[in-house]
Amino acid sequence: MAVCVAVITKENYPLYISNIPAANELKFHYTVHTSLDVVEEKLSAVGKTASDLRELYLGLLYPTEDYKVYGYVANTKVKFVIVIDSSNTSFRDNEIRSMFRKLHTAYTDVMCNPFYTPGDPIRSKTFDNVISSMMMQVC
Amino acid sequence: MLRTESTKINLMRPLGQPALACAGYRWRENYYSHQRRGGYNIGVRIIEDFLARTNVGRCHDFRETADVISKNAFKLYLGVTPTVTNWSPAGDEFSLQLDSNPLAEFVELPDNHTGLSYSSLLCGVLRGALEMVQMAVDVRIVQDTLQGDLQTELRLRFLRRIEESMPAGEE
Amino acid sequence: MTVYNLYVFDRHGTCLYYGEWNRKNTTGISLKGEFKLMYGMLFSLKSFIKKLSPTDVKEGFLSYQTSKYKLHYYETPTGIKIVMNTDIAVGNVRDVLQRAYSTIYVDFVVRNPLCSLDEPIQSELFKQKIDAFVRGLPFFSARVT
Amino acid sequence: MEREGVRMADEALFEFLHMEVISYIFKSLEKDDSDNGKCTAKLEGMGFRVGQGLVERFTRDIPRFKDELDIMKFVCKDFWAGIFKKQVDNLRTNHQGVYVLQDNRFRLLTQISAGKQYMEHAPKFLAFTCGLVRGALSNLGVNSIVTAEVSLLPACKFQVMMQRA
Amino acid sequence: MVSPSTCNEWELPPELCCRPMPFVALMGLDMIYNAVHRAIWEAFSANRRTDRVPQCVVNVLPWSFLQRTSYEWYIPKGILKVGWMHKHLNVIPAVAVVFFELDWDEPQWRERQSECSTRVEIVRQSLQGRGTKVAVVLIQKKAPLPPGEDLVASERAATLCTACELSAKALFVLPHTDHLVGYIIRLENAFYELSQGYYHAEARKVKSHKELLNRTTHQLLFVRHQFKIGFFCELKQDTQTALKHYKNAYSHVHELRAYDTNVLEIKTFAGFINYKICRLCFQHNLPLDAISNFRKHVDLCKTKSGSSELAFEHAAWMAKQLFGDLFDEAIKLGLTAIQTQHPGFYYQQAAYRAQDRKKMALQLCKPLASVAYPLPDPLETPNGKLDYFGQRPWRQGHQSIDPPDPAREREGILALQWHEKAVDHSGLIIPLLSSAVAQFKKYKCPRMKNYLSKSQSSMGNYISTMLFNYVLCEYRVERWWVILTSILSTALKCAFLMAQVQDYITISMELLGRTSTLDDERKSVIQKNLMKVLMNTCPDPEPACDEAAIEVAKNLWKEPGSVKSNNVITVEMQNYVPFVECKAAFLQESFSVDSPVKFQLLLRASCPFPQRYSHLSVTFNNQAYNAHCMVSGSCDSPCSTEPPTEGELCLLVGKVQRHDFSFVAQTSDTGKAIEVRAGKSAICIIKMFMCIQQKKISDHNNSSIFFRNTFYSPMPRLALRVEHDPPALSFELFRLRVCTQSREEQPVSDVQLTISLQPGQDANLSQTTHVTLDSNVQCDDSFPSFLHNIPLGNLQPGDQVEKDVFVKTTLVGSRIFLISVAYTVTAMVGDEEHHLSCRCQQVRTSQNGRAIFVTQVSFVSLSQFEPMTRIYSDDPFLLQTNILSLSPWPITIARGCFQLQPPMASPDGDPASQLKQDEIGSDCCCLQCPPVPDGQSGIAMGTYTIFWKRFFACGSSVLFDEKCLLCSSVLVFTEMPAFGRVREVLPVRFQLHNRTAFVQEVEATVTASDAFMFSGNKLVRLRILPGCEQELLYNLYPLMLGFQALPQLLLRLLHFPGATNEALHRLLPTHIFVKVKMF
Repeated sequence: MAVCVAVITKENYPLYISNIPAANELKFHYTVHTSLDVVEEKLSAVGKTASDLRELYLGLLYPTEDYKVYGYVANTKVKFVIVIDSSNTSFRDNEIRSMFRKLHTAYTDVMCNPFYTPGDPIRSKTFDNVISSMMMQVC
Repeated sequence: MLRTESTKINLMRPLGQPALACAGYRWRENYYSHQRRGGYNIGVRIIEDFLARTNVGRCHDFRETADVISKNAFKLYLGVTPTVTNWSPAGDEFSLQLDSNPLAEFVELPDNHTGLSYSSLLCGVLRGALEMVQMAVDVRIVQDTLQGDLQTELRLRFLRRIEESMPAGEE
Repeated sequence: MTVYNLYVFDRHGTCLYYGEWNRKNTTGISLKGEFKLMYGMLFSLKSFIKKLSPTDVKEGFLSYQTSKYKLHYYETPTGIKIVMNTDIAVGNVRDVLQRAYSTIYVDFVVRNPLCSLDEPIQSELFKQKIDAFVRGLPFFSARVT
Repeated sequence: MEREGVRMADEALFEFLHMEVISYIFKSLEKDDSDNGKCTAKLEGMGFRVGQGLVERFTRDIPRFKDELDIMKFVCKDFWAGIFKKQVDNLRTNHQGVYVLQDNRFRLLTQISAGKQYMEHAPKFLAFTCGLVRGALSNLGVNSIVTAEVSLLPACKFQVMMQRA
Repeated sequence: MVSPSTCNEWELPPELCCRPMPFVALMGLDMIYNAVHRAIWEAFSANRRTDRVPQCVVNVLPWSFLQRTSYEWYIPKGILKVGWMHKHLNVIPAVAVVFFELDWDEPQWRERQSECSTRVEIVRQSLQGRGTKVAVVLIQKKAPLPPGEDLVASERAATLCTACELSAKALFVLPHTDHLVGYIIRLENAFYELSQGYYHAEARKVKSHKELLNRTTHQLLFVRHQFKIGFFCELKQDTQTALKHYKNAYSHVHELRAYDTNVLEIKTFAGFINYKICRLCFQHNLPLDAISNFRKHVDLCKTKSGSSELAFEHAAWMAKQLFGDLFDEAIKLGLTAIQTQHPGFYYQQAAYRAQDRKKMALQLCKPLASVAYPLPDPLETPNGKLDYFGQRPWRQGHQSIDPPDPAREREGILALQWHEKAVDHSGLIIPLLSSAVAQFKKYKCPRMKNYLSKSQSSMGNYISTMLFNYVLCEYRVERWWVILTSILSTALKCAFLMAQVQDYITISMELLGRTSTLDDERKSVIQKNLMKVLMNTCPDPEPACDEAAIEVAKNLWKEPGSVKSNNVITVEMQNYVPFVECKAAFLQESFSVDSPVKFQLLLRASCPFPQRYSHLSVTFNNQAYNAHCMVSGSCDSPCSTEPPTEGELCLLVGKVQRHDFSFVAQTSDTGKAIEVRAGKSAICIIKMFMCIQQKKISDHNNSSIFFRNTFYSPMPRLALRVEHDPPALSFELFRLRVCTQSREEQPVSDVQLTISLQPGQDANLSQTTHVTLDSNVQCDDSFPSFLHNIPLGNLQPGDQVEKDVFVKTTLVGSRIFLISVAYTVTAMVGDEEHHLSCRCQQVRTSQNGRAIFVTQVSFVSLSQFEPMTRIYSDDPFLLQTNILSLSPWPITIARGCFQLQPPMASPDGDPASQLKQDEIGSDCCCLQCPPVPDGQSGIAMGTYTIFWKRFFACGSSVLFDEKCLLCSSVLVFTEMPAFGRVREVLPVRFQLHNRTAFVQEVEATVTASDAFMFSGNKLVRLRILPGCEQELLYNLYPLMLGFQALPQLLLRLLHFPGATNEALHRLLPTHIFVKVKMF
């Protein structure tokens, strides 16, 4: 299950970061923030190379000794990052994919909330629920 | 791909409006009344559109109207079929219950707008539309998912029939 | 067979549109007066029929016919009334009028934000459409026999 | 026939809503000052917000864009079709960041007139859409200025000027 | 007491890390006396390039050869002897080569031959039956004949071989002819062959033991043997097989049962083997294998942490796996790494481990304070070093589950902890981090780099916040507040520990701001502390500092230098969100001169307690207005946190405080934009620079002229009309044409015109208004402000008379004139004739004189073109007069001239130009003021006169205000380009002039700036002779874009300690605009 889920704007500031345990919030912030390096690198490849990834899902960004960091960038350059405890190896790639899909959909709905101003930190119960379901979800 | 979205899209449409409502209308009441007025204007026109699409004739009684509203109108425009319930014994009042309110599908009221009755647009529409078919009704929201209720419930009360009158200056 | 003219009245009796095709002689009175009379006639006719009818009428009346012309009448639940005068050879044109309403009135008046619903129609587009529509009718013929 | 009906229906809902919003804005602003500039600006703003939301949804299942042109194509095809049920008829560009989207039968104008009548009213029915496009593009990371021009209803041209940072 | 074995127990031994090469020993070469031998030796040893076979040749004298090491067979006491690798690398040769001078046609062959054989014998002796190959090289003077021809040779060779018990293969001939190297290389290859043979044999010797081993007792030996075989293979340059065996060895290591007593040994050795494996993998260009292997290794060993008292050992060991280095080395040899897989990660990992180690060490070694270092030192070993790798000095070779002597064990651990305590961990961590940083930078990971350099800079007790800054702004820009806050907190801690007031305040202010994610409780602590600092007292210590440090800090804070000395601290706030936010706005886009300018200031505090402040001032680009926008309150106890009392300036939490100012703009600012920099100063310590607003003062809208006719009865019938085209300009002769037309039926006689100012207007108008009939008359004060009874003669019915009256106003302002005409008319009343006189047509005409010019004089420094409040003797400056024409009609400027008071030098050049409305002409001259006797502070500058014309020549003049004149001892002139470009050198030259009569000693320092690197001395002292000048040259190298603060040149005049920098720095540019680099 995911230990940290983050939504980051195209300007690279966080809209939403949730992590368990809440204690090492800072650590996760760093993990996510640094992962942006890889994301940007991968993105910059798009269009340049013939074999660029047109898929929104970027796959494994980089593994630290205790985490696996996965990335997904929507067409609107909104970045989603999911951190997974490397201890549970049971994760299939497509499971991660589906998680991202879920995340993206949830985000889209937030965007469609007329009372949400794009660019503001996300404060939405529905969204929270989706996230927590992803963090709880047993694999 | 977009086909699948198409239902969603029409729901995106109202998106701009509350935004505007919030901008222009600080006070809940005003928002409310505005939405109703706006709704009314829409209703006045949409009824014609409705009749043109489904040439349902004039209804015999209020029950039939209720039926048409839920089975045809809501289905046609919002893709949902609310259940008609809670008839008053006199048969002049009933409720439309929507398990999911398409207008408010993505809406979450911010803290400073709790209690804003977002969907009052619908009331206006219904009032306007029915008035065009000679039915003066009063519509109000009694339950609203946005307010934390399990479902959205519109209450319609039949006031009177508007009789067609001979234009003035006729002998 | 031919079409003489066509009226569109709103629920308050204002004549939203009047179109005239192979109408030969005109009444002495002004169009305005004519509209008033026409509406008054329809109105009273309607209520009269309602009173006479053995059962509750849904559509009001469809048409009446004199030796010279035939008046076709179509009313929507919202009280939009479309009246078309043709020669007597023309049969039941209810569906035609209904089409006029649903495909032309609704599309080019109701859905045109710039047309208010209770004033005579200004929209050129509407006028073109309705004219084309009438001229396109099978029983319309400019030939005056 | 039925689903056709449905498709048309949400169409209508949009139209009515759109027209109501416009009339509201113009009414509400008449009091203080009736300069259309403010009104159109407001409409444009609303369109912008809606565009942002819509594009988020529309682009959810399509592969990443290669470049600007790719984006514009998307706007002309999927985006347009998603909202107006038809594609833009013609897209032209000078390859210096100016694109012209031409719609010969622009949905929001078809009902109004075919010709010069009501020409003076055209702008307010385009403002929202300008906003839509600008919003969509900005959310796709392209800042632009979108203007519309009408020479003969219901045809109209939207000009998109990219704002290079 | 740190014994060699322990001090670097975690370093891998060099003999492990080096690349093993066959070891060949050369003997019998006399380097000192024999040139030939030396030549040969050099040929062997010198320039061993890769094209030659890998070989390590050593020259040894046979009779001092290796001492025998016992090699008997025993129950294993450990995995590998410490000396083993060394022995085989540098002690036991694979080939021992005996050099001997002997020609085939040697006269006394026999003797020499036996001599040779004895030499060989000795060598054999010293080798003691080792498999070392022995070879003989005959150094010969003559070039050999082609083989087979020289029968003598072949025959003697044979005998020699038998004598020395050599195989013919092992006998070589080295004729030292011209192409020596060629021969040498051939020899080398031969030796190489031999060495291969040797190591091969060794390897299989070890293998052969295998049968004798049994799993129970000899587990260690499995590892050892595999390792040895591997090592021999490596020596044999057969890396493939070597790798194979190492891998076996590795798997064996992990088969060993690990328990506290031997886990260290196992780990150590596992580390060794792993190192070898990874190294070889890279060598074979199998980086992925290497990586996976390393991963496996780490995973396997993670768990083997050993005894808890020595947890830090484990961490240390983990940190010392050197994979990063290996990886990096491989890359240097042409391997390509990628962003997600490069040495950086491994350095980082290592660094983390090292940090863990530090942590554990800290907590494990705490209690030591009480305990003494155990004696005898358990870490001492008889021979000063271990016999086996990774064993405990106090129980070497001991291979059982529990320690033989628990007490000793405890002591040993204690000792180790002692040593650990002595280790400088930061010293270990920082290099790792920095190499990680380097790597991440290389592989395009700015953020990762940032992150690491941050953790790097937070290493150690205190790093100047300067170091943080560039990291900080990264996070600011990307708006990662949580991270930012955490860093700031660290920074604050540092600032506290070092009593850096400036930093402390700055940081606190940001931490109190909206963007910081601290909770209120923490914030309130910070605010309290901030207050304390502002009240010159030591703030409470930051959480989680150790006692000792706090004590030190406290003293630092007490030092006078810390707070009191600098009672004004300026804090630059542009680049972050401080805890007091400020917004300034003019209420209108533009104001007209006659209406007051309304200006609003909004303040909001985001700190937990109400924040007092002593006064509030707004700085406009025109100082004149500053005075209008000031608030100051009775601020007795600025730093208390109680809610405010009356009359105090205090920002309540979360409340927006509004200050409204309004003032009347100066006419001279007409059409100008007023800029404002709103600044809040808290307890006159902190300045904040805030947003800048623009506003225009609109031109005074010109006055309208209006008539009012009042009729009398009997109604006089005389039409009176006044023609003029307003507005009138001050100083000009403004023409009023008065037309009088008779409407009487009768002729009228002695018509008289009277014109005067309407009474009840400003008194001095009469002084400043002149009315005349003659345009040529130069107005002077003798002229009255009114004329009366100007005869207009008689008028026949219907005819009209015109009269021109000229008005000159010297003062701006509107005037109302009364124009009246009196006449007499004869009228018939009844039948007798009356002469009735009418005074009629009072015409009030308002009419205003109005300024034509706004002439504004400004003094501008030559260096920065900034307005100066004061001028300095001998310091040339510009006198600039801006003439703005307000007249709706073109005004022709005849000339303008300065009339300067001495000692001002008179300028040359007059403007002759025409100005349309709102055009600005400016006249400018360069002035210089010679030094004046002291005591005279102010000096009058003179006047500036403009001669202009519309209809009639007029003149107006402006008086410059006095300037106070200062004497400056040293002047600085700066030469630098108008702007810089990023990463392009930007030369700056400072010229220091000594204006005084005596030698000046100047100490020039240049402060660092984030935005620039610069070359040039940071601190210089130079003496400047009277009237002479000195140059300072700097090459700046801009790093950032935009309007950047330049490195500041600070000058201290050693003779004038008091001399403020202000006097000098007015001459120095402070900022420069840096543009993008050109491509």
